[in-house]
Amino acid sequence: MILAPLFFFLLLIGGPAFAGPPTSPEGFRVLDTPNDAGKSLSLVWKAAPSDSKDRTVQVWVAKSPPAAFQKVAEFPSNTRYVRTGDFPWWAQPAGKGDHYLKLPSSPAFPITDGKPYAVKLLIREGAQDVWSEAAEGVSAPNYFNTAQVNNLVFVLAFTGVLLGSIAAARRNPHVYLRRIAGLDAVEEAIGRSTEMGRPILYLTGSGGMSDVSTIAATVILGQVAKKVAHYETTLKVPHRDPIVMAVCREIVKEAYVEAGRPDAFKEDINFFITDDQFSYTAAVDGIMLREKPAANFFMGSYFAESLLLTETGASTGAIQIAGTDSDHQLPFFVTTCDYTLIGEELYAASAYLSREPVLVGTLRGQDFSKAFIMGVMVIGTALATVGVMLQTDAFNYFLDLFRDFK
Amino acid sequence: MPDQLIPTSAVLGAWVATGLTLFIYSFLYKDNPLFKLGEHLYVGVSIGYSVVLVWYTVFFRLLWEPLMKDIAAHPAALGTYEPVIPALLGLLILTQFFPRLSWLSRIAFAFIVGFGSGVAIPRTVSSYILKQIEDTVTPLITMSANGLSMGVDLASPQSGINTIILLIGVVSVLFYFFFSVEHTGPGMVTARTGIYFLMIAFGAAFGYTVMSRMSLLIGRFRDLITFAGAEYGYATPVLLLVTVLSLAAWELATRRKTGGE
Amino acid sequence: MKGSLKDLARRMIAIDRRIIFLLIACATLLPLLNPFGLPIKVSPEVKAVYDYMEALPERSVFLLSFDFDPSSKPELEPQAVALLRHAFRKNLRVIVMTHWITGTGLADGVVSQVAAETGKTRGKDYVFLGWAPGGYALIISMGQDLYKAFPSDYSKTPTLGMPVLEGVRNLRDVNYMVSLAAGGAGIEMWYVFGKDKYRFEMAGGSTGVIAPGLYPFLRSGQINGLIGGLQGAAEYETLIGRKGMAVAGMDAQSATHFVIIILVVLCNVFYFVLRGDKGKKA
Amino acid sequence: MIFLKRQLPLAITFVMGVAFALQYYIPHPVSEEAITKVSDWMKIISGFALVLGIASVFHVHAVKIRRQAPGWGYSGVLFAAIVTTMAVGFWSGGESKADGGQTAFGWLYDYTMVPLQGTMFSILAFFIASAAYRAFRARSPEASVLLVSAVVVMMGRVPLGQTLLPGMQISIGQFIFKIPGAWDITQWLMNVLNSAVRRAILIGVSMGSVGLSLKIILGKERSYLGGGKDQ
Repeated sequence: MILAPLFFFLLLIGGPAFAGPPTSPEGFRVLDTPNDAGKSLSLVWKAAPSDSKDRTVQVWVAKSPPAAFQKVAEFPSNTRYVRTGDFPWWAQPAGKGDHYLKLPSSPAFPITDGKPYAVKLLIREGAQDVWSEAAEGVSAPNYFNTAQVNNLVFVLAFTGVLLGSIAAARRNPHVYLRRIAGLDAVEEAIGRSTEMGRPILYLTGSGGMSDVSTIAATVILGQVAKKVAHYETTLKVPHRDPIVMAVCREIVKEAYVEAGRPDAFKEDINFFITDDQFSYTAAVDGIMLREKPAANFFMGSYFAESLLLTETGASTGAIQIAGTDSDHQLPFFVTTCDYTLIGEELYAASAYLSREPVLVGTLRGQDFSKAFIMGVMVIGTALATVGVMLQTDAFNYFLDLFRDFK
Repeated sequence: MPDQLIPTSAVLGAWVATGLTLFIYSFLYKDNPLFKLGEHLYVGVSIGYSVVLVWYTVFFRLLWEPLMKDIAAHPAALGTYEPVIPALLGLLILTQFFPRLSWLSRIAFAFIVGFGSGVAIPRTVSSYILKQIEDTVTPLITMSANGLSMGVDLASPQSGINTIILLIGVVSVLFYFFFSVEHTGPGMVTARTGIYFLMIAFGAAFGYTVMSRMSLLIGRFRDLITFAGAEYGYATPVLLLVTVLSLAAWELATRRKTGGE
Repeated sequence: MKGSLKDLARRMIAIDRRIIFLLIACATLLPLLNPFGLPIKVSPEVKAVYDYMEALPERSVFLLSFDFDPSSKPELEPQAVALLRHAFRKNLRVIVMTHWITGTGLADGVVSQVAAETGKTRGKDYVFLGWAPGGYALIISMGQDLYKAFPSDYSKTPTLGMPVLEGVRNLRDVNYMVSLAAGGAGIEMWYVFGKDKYRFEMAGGSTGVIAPGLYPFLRSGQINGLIGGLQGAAEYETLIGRKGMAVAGMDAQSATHFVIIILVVLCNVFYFVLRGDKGKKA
Repeated sequence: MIFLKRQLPLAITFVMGVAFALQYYIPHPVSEEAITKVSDWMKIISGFALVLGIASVFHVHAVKIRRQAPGWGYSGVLFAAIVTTMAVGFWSGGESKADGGQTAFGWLYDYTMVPLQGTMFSILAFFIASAAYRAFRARSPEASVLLVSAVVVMMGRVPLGQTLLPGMQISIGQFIFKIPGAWDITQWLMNVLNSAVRRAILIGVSMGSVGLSLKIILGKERSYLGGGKDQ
């Protein structure tokens, strides 16, 4: 703290005297730019204490064997450093604080892969200048971006955790999963419909079969259908996607068989309306107003139609239970429905109810990864703060692992 | 301002647009034939529009034209016929219409879904996971000429205090979506914090959405006001009257019908 | 007396919602007919977009993607108009396209209109590429070769050799990009498949519905600015000093918001009146 | 046959998935070229996929008309609209403008499609108001928090709220107290609290989607192939 002003003072007084005539840059090298598609060279040289904004660096390039050198860049000598955060520690092209310049191919000076190029630096201050030694380099495309190796490791580790937990769930599908509040209401809603002798309406959302939320919605439908079959209530499932409808038909049929009521199953429990958003909404609203279902389930992904559906449902006095991962629609479900499964709770509910090993395993695997990420965030923030306090970069060995590099 | 003559087509358009707008708004009273008419027209026109555009953009501009150009230039080169591959895969999708052949469409779906999944994985990890962790993990204090300090200005999004709040928010919401442990003891406190954070965000989103929906309404009303002018032949008031009268007639007719039963 | 209060509350809370509909219609209509003109405050996220555009040198390449359709026109059209006016005033080269098939005609209309009012010519100062299928695949292919992704523009003129595209090979040569998005295929897609790889600076303009979800990207610098909804458009209009549709709409916006706030307050008053009642019975 | 129907699609998914996941880490031009080529193909294939969607709508309404199901007249209207738009579109050569003037196709778009779509969504303005009236009750602490934050944002996002509740500075002696206005609170809510929640949801949902993508590539999730049956 005391040193800083002193240093500044020295610079001010001794600046010009210190600098002297420009000197040739130390450790000047030309290398192929790492981790790129080729057609570019990188220049590296050591920083000098006398670098200043009045001293400029010019970059001169020539095709080797020496043709004429031509100037391609010029900048003050106190710029173009390797800064923390530009490169991860495992893929540094130069030491920290060194100068680094990427020289891409340009119309003025095209760079071809596999050909050697000679590069010289000209350091100039006022009327004085000095040339560096010429260095040679060859550009080449790379086969692997080492800066992104942490991304790959993350993907591989996640795959491992996922497969491991799915295997574990196959051995024991009854691992502990916490109770989800909205699910207690499912039973209640079905019970109430039975008492009142009114149907249950179940929507699977607007997504196709490749949506996670639709898959979860169909799994939950199976469980609801089982209870419905048991209570002998009517179930209605209007659809927007013919493929989802076909899948749901199978699922409901199976549920009725499992509940021991195959006779009660009807093909037209699942029916297709239209794939158009608002025609579908208007039709479902019509069903709500005419048949006054005692319970409405909205599971899966939704768009602007959500409010039109839930508002109409609420006006008929039905118990409404929603579950969606469409975060932009969640506020409307939360305000207009009696219970809402928020985001991942929808996936969790499907795993919880069905105990399907793949679903349970996925949920567990994601929990592990989530715990890991939470840990990284808390520990990382602490380390980053301590790093600032101690003025050290040592913690970057840990922090860089969780940064996104290009 | 001198009277500008509005072309007949625009006046006609104004009448059509106003009529359709009012038909759709009649849904606010209740579901009725006028609304259904407007709605089906809407679906029909948008499908027709998409068909025309797909035809010209995909089949003509991306497929037919380049193919013909390449065939004219190098009829013998193998690369010339490469656009045929996606066209064949596209045709496989259409086998969906023939139940006996529909399994062929799976090959095309496998191609699309496989590519989509593969492309998405590393990019999702990069943009939605690593980049988000990176921005959450920042030092709470800064080093300046005056030594170490922590920003306590709530108005500056990047200040130390906001960094802490952000961290608490992210961790507690993530914990709320954690299913392997019971929410008791300290877990319950964290999960409750998460719920409060969620509710605040949902409230904010609701408020923001109100703005969005109201803007749409403002846009439509502005058109209705424009079309109410004399230069458009008073389209809005006239059609409003027509709509209201037809609704009343329809209401009477249905009442009589149900009354008679 | 107390009983009648509760009666009133009960009746008010179950009020026919068509009365609310009518209130909203009035709150929208009256300020539109008779605006009162309140001042607009500019937020840093909108200012960031403006400042970046302002700092671009002449003839820089500005890509504007209309990722919406007529259903979000009232919100995003004013944003598009304001951005285009700014870009044309700065003499930027403007490339316009859309990912949404049903938004094509709308985008064409807006660009032609703004270009006509600023005296810019198609092909020289701006180009409308139109729509092409593929979503993220389209961005990847534009990132490699713009002329393969769009062999011709919307009016079927070949893109290769167009003066406006001189020196532009792919997305890497774009200086600034703004996606005006109403949903899925929009800002996030442009970041993940475009900016992330081809390194151009970008910002987003969005409907109020999806704006809250974009704030994490704003914080992390994945987008450098965000224009949210009609208010955002009004802010941008204020910045470029040309008040247009958005500023004109903000009074109606204020009025409807306050009607809703009053409704919420009333609803809670009635709710508390009734709740005391239930408490006694229990 | 079972190989063609089940194994082959799974194998294609696996190969495509692994290849294009790894592509991301390979900067070599060959890998860039591969993804460009396949992206170009995807554009053409998605054109065909649109045909699928359009055709299924045709199918649904054709069935309705043939069976004269209730409301089949509207299906007739829909068909008429499709056919008219297509006819006009092809007649105008797919252009909405020609020689500076509007074509019939452009007219159809501007005066039917634009108002219809816009109006459809603007209906939500009314519903959102009635939902707010009906549902925004301080039933529980959570509901109250939601209510307050919604009201604050509604105030802060419009000029009237900003004018009625401006920020203030009060100085008592040497201390300066800032009282935030509706606008400042909204900015803070959006930038800090909202960002935190969205980020957490984003991370969670992304893990869900990466998990699903992995399961699809590894053949543990097959529902995208449609149905459970091999026919």
